[in-house]
Amino acid sequence: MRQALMRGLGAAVAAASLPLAMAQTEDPVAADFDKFRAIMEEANPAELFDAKGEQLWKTPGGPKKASLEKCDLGLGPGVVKGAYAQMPRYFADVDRVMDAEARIVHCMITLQGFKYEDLAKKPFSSATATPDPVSITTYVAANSAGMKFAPPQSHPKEKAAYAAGKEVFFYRAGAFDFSCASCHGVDGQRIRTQPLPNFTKPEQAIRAVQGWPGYRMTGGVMHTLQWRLNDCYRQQRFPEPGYTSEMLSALLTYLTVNAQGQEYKGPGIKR
Amino acid sequence: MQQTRRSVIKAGGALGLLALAGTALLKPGRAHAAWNQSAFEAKSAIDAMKALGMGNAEESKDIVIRAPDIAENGAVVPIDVTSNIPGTTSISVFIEKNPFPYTGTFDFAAGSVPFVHLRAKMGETSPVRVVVAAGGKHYTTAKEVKVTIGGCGG
Amino acid sequence: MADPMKIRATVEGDVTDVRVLMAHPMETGQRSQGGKKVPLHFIQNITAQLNGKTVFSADISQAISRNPVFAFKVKGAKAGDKITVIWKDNKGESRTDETTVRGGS
Amino acid sequence: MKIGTAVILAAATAILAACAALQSSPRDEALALMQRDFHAQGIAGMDRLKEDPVQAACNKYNDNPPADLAKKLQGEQYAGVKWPADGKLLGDWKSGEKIAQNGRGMAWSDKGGVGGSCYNCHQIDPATTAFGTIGPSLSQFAKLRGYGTDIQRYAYSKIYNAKAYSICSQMPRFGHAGALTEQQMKDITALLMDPASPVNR
Repeated sequence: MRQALMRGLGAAVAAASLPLAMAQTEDPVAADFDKFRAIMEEANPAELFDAKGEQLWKTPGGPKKASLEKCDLGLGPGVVKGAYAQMPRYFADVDRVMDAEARIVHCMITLQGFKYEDLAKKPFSSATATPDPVSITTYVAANSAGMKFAPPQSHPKEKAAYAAGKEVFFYRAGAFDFSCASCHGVDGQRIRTQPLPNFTKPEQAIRAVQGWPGYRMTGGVMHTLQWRLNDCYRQQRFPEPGYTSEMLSALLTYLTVNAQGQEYKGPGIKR
Repeated sequence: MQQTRRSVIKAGGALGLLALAGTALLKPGRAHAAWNQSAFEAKSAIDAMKALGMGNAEESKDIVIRAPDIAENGAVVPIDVTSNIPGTTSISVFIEKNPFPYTGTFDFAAGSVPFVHLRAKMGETSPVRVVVAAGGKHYTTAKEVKVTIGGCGG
Repeated sequence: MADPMKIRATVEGDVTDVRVLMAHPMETGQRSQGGKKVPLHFIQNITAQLNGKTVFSADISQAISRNPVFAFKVKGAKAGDKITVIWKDNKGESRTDETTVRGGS
Repeated sequence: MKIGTAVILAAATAILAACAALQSSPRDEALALMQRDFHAQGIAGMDRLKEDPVQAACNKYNDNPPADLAKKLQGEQYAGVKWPADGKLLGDWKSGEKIAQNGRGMAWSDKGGVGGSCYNCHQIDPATTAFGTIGPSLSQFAKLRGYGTDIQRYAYSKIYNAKAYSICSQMPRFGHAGALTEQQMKDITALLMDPASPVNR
């Protein structure tokens, strides 16, 4: 029964290339997943990391014993509200485009005296430890909940980042000849049981950035988009991308600009 | 302290239960006795229910379990339980196929709403059994939750 | 020391909806890390009080998910009342946090 | 995808016109960023970023290279298929099912090739319900196409190198890339071709 439905769904999607949202309501299993995920988001453990991140933002720390309250996330020093939804953006002080976590790490280095090498050594959450930039990014992201994604595209470097990010997205290489588009460039496909949104289409591109940072049920850990892209490249059979690198900021610029104008719901729950 | 406590738990038996009973006395207003080690260590739901004195629970349609038919991820399965049985004092949850099925008992003050939302780990597809205590009697129902591997292996 | 809980208590009419998030690893004793079994470490008892009087309590096992979430309903609370939640784990650690009941939207 | 790239090319041309030769193309910029910002990890070396002739053609022409180029490259890819020395193409379908289900291999977290990831994209044994839809369903594979040696050779060589048949196929080249051993490819071929395999029942 379920199989027949799924096969029917596959055929329908292939034939008409329906938008994913519509395809999902036709799949009772996916609809059930969505329903219970919504229930779980009403009390999301991500809030614990948001609270921790707020404390880390406001409390003096690092070798320089400074807080991050002078950190400029693009809307002026210390302005957190709405900043996440308006990144990646160009920052004149570093003359490059930065995504939220890249900027937070930059502030931890310049304001608090941390070393990039130390922060990049183990940048992702494990069962036993959540790196500070992850909690801080969750806090910053939570302060854009309910706002529309509006990453600026006025500076030439912001436009260049979008264009380069698009090239990166479609670049096929590696042991399996994959690009990001191999999984995320076509409508209505699944990898195993997971629906694959088409990030090249505005109405689906939101799914690249929605729900991140996310509390991942697997392992019960908090992850940001930096982790998500890192793990994509692992599964793409590529070498490893540098943590908070300009290349990832460019890719995030491409993905976020594609989702422009759509509402960010704040930190989410992921599988 | 930690080491002592853990070895007490490992040792189990009368001494362990005594020690646990001791800590329970420190908690004001607990509706029932100490953390029931023999129930929590039981390998089957029925043994756990017996250890809790719920072995003779009768089937009831007045208990509502809301849980997914298929869990997206067995590590976090959301379960809502509502009891419509008057005078409900506690709700107990058993995940029958887990290595230790007894998952917990939730006690309610007199006159409160007998509802609880929890999230549990499920190792495999299993009935989720609920036992409600009301007016000195026990009532039960169950709902099956499927747990699949899913996802890509990469 | 354990991180603070997040507690939300919202009153609508006579019923207060309480949601609690707890930061705890809830180790089952079955997981391995670096070739070694991580020892059993989980919350065993939860108590919730309304203005100091116990209204909800629970005994739980290691089968409750990591970073536990519970929701329950309390009767007779008004906006401004105090909800306190206490957890204790099998290593003897505990944590107490409180919040103020807020009016519904 | 094609229209998007046309736009990008147009934009790139416009930028070039505006800024003379000072501005590099988005592709050059992307390549420079990737070269600088990726690093080798485990078995995944920086050599993986370098396009081979097939990847280069697919990247350059957005997965739709001119017919003569596609034909030439496909011929080269087919010529590179290494056939089993013993002439046997069918292994054990039961082992093939396990390999097909295993989605690991060739990532920096792996030690080398492991599984075939087949179910990530294809329906195969109808009893295995967790399957992807990126590739076509392969259930009834031989029942529909026949059990003869020609179809066996097609199945084996398609697994070995999908680009021998469709130059910009999204399917990895498992034999060519060293992701599966000869025996593993025989076992998967058996999963598709063996009359006793659940695929053909």
